[in-house]
Amino acid sequence: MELIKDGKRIDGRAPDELRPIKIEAGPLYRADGSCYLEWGGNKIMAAVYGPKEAIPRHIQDSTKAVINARYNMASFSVEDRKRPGPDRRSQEISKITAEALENVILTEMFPRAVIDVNIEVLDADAGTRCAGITAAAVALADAGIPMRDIPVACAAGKVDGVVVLDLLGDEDKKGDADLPVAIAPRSEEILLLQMDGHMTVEEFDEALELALKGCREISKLQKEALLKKYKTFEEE
Amino acid sequence: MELIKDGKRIDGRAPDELRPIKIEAGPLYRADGSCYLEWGGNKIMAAVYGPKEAIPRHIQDSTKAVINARYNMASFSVEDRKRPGPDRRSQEISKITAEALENVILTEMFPRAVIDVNIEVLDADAGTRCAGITAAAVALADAGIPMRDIPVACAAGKVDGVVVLDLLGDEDKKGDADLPVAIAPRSEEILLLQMDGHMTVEEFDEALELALKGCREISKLQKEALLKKYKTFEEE
Amino acid sequence: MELIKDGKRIDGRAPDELRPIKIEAGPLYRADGSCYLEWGGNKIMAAVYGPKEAIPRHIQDSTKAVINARYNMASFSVEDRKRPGPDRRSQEISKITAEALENVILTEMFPRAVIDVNIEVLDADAGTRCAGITAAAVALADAGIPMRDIPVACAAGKVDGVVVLDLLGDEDKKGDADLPVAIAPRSEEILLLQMDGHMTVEEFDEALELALKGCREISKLQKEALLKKYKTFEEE
Amino acid sequence: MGISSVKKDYLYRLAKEGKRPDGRAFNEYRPIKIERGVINMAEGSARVSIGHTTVLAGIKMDIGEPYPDTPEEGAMSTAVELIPLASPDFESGPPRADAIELSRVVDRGIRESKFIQLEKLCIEPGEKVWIVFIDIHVLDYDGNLFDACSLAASAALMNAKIPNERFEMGEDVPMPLSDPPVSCTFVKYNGAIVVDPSLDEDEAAEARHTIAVDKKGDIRAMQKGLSGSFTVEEIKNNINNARIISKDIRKILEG
Amino acid sequence: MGISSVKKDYLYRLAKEGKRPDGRAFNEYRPIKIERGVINMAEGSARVSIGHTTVLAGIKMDIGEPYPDTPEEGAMSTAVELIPLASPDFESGPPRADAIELSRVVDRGIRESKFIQLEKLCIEPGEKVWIVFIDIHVLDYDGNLFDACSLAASAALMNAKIPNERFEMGEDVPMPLSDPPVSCTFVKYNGAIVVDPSLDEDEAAEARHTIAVDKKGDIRAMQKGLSGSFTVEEIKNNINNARIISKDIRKILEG
Amino acid sequence: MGISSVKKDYLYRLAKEGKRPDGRAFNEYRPIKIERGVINMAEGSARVSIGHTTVLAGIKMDIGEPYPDTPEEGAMSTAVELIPLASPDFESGPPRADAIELSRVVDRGIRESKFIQLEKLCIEPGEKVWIVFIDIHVLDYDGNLFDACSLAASAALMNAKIPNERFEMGEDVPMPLSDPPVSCTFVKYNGAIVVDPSLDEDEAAEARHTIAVDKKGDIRAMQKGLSGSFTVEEIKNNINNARIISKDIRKILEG
Repeated sequence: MELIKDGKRIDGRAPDELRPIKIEAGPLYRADGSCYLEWGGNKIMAAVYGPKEAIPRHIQDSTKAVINARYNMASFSVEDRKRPGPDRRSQEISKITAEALENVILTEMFPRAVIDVNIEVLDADAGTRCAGITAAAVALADAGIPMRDIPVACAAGKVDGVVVLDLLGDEDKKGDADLPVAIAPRSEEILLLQMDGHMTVEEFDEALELALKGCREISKLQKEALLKKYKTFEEE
Repeated sequence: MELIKDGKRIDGRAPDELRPIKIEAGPLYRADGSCYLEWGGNKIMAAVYGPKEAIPRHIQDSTKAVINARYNMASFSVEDRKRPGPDRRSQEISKITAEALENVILTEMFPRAVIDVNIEVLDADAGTRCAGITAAAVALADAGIPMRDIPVACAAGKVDGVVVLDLLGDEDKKGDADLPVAIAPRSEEILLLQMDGHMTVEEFDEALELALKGCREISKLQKEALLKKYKTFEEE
Repeated sequence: MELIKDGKRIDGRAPDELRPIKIEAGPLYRADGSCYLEWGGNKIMAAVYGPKEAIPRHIQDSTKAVINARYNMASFSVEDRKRPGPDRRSQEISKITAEALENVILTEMFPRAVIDVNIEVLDADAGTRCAGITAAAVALADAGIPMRDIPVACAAGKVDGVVVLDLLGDEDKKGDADLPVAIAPRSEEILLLQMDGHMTVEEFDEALELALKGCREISKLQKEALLKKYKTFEEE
Repeated sequence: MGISSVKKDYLYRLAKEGKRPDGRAFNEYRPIKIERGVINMAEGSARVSIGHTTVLAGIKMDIGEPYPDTPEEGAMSTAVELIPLASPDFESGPPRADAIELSRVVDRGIRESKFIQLEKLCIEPGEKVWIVFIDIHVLDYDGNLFDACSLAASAALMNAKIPNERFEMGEDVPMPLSDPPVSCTFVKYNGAIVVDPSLDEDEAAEARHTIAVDKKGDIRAMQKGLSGSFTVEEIKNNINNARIISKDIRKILEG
Repeated sequence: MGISSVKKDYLYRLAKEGKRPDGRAFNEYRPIKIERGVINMAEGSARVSIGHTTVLAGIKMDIGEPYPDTPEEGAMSTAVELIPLASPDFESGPPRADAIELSRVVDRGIRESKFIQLEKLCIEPGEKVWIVFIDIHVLDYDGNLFDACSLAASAALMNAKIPNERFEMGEDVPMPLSDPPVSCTFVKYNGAIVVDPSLDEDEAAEARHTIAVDKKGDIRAMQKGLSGSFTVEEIKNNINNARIISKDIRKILEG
Repeated sequence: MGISSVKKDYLYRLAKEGKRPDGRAFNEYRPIKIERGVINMAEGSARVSIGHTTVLAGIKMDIGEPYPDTPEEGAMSTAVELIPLASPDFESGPPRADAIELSRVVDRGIRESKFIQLEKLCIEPGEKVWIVFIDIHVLDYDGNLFDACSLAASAALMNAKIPNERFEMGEDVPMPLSDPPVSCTFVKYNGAIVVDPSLDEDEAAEARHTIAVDKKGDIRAMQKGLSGSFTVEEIKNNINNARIISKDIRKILEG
C-alpha cells in the first residue's frame, strides 16, 4: 500500500495538512467543564470536575491540587472490541496526560484538592492522545480552572519516508514513525513528547517543527470554540 | 418436553401448589441468628451478624444501620461447577435482597451500624433468590433484629402457557416467564419484584396473585419454625 | 531415572551432604539489611526494611511489630515462565516464613511498627523456601533488627527409599518425600516444619535429625557471612 | 450520591400538590432525542437523550463459540459503563452493584423480548456463532438511566449491520431483529409515583419500577428496585401507564 | 480475630492444671458427626461436624486437559471458602493467607496419600482427563478447621461418583480411591499441647501442628503453623498421639 | 517518594553552580557494570549496575499463536517489576502507572529499533511462533531506571538462546538480533539538565527525557515525562548529547 502518491496522502491531504477538526465547548450538562471534539475519524468527549476535596485523604497534596486524568477508550471505538477498563496503554496515556496538564494549571491555588479530567475516546482513528489532551484543555478552560495557558497537542510523523503532519489510522499502522507533541502555545514549551519508529535527527527536527505548526493551528480552533460558547452565553 | 400434562406438572404438582418446604430456625452456633431452609431441591443456609459498628467508617450511615446482604452460590450447588466468588448475577441478587430486607428492619434504631446477612445456596433447583430472602428473614428474626414484619418471598411463572406457582429447575429453563416476588406479609406491600419472559397483563395479574398466595403459605411456615425454636428453648 | 547409584546422588553428593552454599551479607545499597545467597542452583536476594510505622493504621499491632514477609519468584527463575504476582503457593510460603521469623525477632520492642522482609527467588532449583528463610535471617541481622537468635532452614527428604539431606530439583520432583525445617539454632526449637510425601515414623526421625544437622552447618555460614561484612567495615 | 434534606423536603412538598420540580405532570416524559450511526468504528450506534441525560450505545460483533445449551444461537452481552465523565458520583474501577443491576435489567429487556433473533446469528452449529456486544456509555447523567440505556441499546441495534466484510464472509447485512422492547421507569417518593425521574427525583426515590413492554403491550421484563415498597395496586397502575407511555416512545424509536 | 486477655489468662491457668475449658483431656477429641450425600447437585458431598464446628464439602468433576508433566493422570483442586456466614471474623473477598494455607494443607494430605487414584481418571492420554474439584464451605467455625476440612473432603470423595452419564460417557461409577488420610491437629499454648482445638484454643494458640496419617500409621503430610515453636520431642509426641487418635477418626470416616 | 525541601534546595544551589551532588559533570554518566548469564533457568539474563542502581533482566521463551495482524512474526512482551526489595517506596501489588510507563518505554526502544528479528521467530505461519518474555527485576533503586532497565533488557537478549531443546525442536540457537538500541535519560531541575540522574536527582526532577538511539545515531523512541517542560532547544540538545553518550554505553553493551 502506497501511503503517499503524487505528493498526496491516502485521504488526499498534503503532507503538512491537518485533518478536519470540530471543537465544541461545554456540551455536557453535569460536568463542571466539557468539550466535544471531532478530529478526522476521532470523536472525543472530555469532562472536568473540580477542584474538589481529594478523597481518600492519603491522595491529597498539602501544597497543590492533584490532577487525576483518566483516558479511556470506549469498547466500540476500535475495530476489534476493546474489553472495558484500563489497559496498560491507557494507563500510560492517562499518566503523561495528567503530567502535561498539570504543567499549566495553577495547582498551588487549590491545596488538598483534586481536579478530575475524564477523556473518553468514542471513535478512534489514530492521534487519540493528542485529541484527548486538546479536548481536555478546552474542558478545563470551560470549567474555569485557572491555567497559565491552554495546552494543545498534535502529532507529526513519517510515512513512506516523508515527514507529515497528523497521521490517520492507516498511516500510523504502516508508517515509519509517530511523534505526538503537546505544548503550552504561548511559550511553545513542550509538555508532552513521545516518539516511536525511525527518524534521523534531521527528520526529527522537521517533524517537530511540523507538529508545532499543527499545534498553533489547533490552538486557534480551541480559542474559537471557547469564544463561541461565551458569546452564546452573552446572547442568551 | 411437555411441562404440563393432564393438568399436572413434571413433579406431579398442581399449578398452584408449592414444592415441599422445611424451615429450621437457629441451626448455627456462631451466628447471631440463622436459618436452614430446604425448598424442593434448594438447600439454603442463612446467617445474620449484628448490628455491629460498620467498618471501615466511610460505609457508615449516621442515620441508620446499613444492611449488607451477600447471596452466594456454593461451587457445588449447580450442575456445572461455579467458580468461587461473586459473579454479576449474585451481585444483583445481593443488592435487591438487601433493599427488600432494609424495608422491614428498623434500621433507624442502629445508626452507624451494619447488619450482615449471609445467604449461602448449598444446593440449587430454581427459586434460590426467593428461598434466600425467606431464609434470611427467619435468620434476622432469630437474631432478634427488630423488624416491622417478617418478609417472605415466592415466585410464580408461566409454563406451557399456564400460570403456575413456584417453578422448579426445568420449568424455569424451558418455561415462558418467571416472576419472583417478596412481600411484607401483614400489609402485602411488594418489597421485591422481578419478571422475565412473556406475559400478557392478565397473565401477570394472575401470576402476581398466585405468588402472593405462595407467600402467605410460606409465611406461616416461617412463623412455625421460629415458634418451634422458642418452644424448644422454653422446654429446656 | 535412578536417583541414588552406588550410594551417590545424581550430583555426586553423599546422602547427608549439602549442596555448595555462598552467603553474602549486605550486598544491596538501599535496603536497611540484605543478603545474597547461592545454594546449589538457587539464587536468592533478601532485603529488610524497617522497623517503620505500619501504614495503613489498621494493620498496626499496639503491642508489637508486624512482620510482613513477601516470598516472590522471578518470572524467569523457573523452567516455564511464571506469571508475575503472588500465586497461592507463594502466599502460603510468605505466611509461614513471616511466622517463623516472628518467633525470634524482639517484636515487642517496636509496637505499631512493621518490618518488611522481601525474599526474591532469582533462580530456583528446589529448597527455595529454606534458602529464603536462611537469607532473610542474615538480612534481618544485617539490618540490625534485634533477634534472640538467627534462624536457619534446611530440608531433608527421601529419594529412592533413602533419607537424604537438601534435595535438588530432580530429587524433589521424583523423590518420595520432602521435609523443610527451620530452627532457632541455639535452642534447636522448630520454627517451621512441613512435610509431604511418604515416610514411616522411623524415616521421619532420621530425616528430621539430618535436617537439623544441615541447619547447624548452614548456621555457621550465616555467621561467617555476617562477620565478614563487619570485618570489612572495620578494615575500611 | 445523596440529596440534601432541603431539596428533598421541596420535592416532597411539590409531590403533595401533584407537582414535579421541572413542572412536568406525574405521567409526563421528558423530550427524547435519538441520533443514529454516530460511531464509525461500531457495527451500529445511537446517542439518546432524555432531557439532559445522554447515553451512547455502540454495537460490536465478534465470532465465537456458542453456549453449550444453545448450540445454534448467537450470544449477546450487555454492559453499561457509568464512567466518571457523566457524573461526579460515578467512580472509575470495576462496575459496582448499581451498574450491574442496570446492565442486567437492560439486558433482560432485550433478551426476553427476543429482540435480537439469535437463532439467525449461527454460523456453524455448535462451532461458530456471532456474539453481539452491546456497550453503553453514560455521557451525562440527569436521571432515569434505565430507560435511556434501554432505548440507546435498541436504537443502536436497529442501526447495526453484521460485519461480514471485516471477517471476509461476504457483504454486510442488517442485524436480524424483531420488535424492540420499550422500557418505562417509575419512581415513588413521599407517596407520589412519577415516570421518567429527573436526577433529583432519582435521588429522592424510595422505590423504582421498570417495565419492558413489547409492541402488543405485553410485559417482557420488570424490575422493582430500592428499599421502598409498592402496593399491588400501584404495580398494576404502573404497568397500565407504561403500556400507554411506551407507545409514544416506540414511535420515536421506530421513526 | 483476637482473644481477650482475660479469657487467655483463664486458658493458661487451666492448662497449668492439665485442664481445658470444655473439660476435655489434652488428647481428647470432640464428637465427630458425618452426613454423606447431602447435596443433590454435587458428584459427592459430606457435612462434617467436630463439636460445634461444621463444614460442608462438595465434589464436582469436569473434563479438561491434563498437566503437561502428568499426561496420563487426572487433576485435583482443593479450595476452602471461609465464608462470612461461619464466623464474624471471616470476610468476603478473595481468600486471604489463612484460607490459602488451610486449602493447601488439606490438598497435600489427600494428594500425598494418593487417596484419589488420579491415574484412573485419564480419559485420553495427553488430551482429556477428569478434574476433581473439592470445594469446602465452612458453615460454623468453632475451632480446628484443618481436621474438619480434611475429614469432610475425604468423606465427600468417598461419597462421589464419576458423572459419566452427564457427559454422555456411559454409567456413573464410584470415584477410584485408595485409603484416606486422616488429619490430626495439635495446638500449643502456655506450654500445653492439646488435640482438636476449640475456638478459644485456636485463638490462644502459639503454635499449630497438623499431621496427616495413613492407614499404616505412616506420615503423608505435615504442617507446623503460627509463630510459636515446638521442640523436637514435642513434634515426635504429636506424631505418636496422631497415630493413636487417627485410628478412632478413621473408624468414623470408614464406618 | 518525595524529597525533603532541604535536600532539594541543596541540589538547586549546586545546579546553579553547574555541580551535581555526587560531583559528576552534567553530561557524565555513572560507571556501568554488566554481568551476563547469571540465571540458569532463564534463556538469557544480565545483571546491570549503573552506580548503585542494579537491575536484573531474564529472558524466557514460549511457543504461542501469533497476533492476527503479524501471522509470520514472533511476539515480545516487556515487564518491569518494581519489587519492594529494591526501594522503600516500591509496593507490592499490581504495577502502578510508574512501572507501566517504564515497561512501555523500555519495550518501545527494543521494538522500534527492531532489535529482536521477530520475523525469524515464526515456527508455522499463522499457527506457532516464539514469544519472547523480557522480565526485568529492579534489585536496588538509586536512580535512572529507564536506562538501567533498557540496558539490562538488551544485554539479556544478547545472552539468550532459543530453547529448541526444551521444546524438542533440535539444538538451541542464538536469539536472532540486529543492533541494540541504547537508551539515554536526562532530567531537568531548577533549569539544569543532567544525564543519568541519581536517586536524589530523580526525586528532584521536574521533567524527564529518554531517548533510544540506534547504532547510526538515529532516533528510535523517545519519551518526555513528568509535569515540567522542555524548550525545543533543550530537546535538541538532549538528542545531541544522547548520540554522543550512547556511543560509550554501546561499547560496554557490545563489549
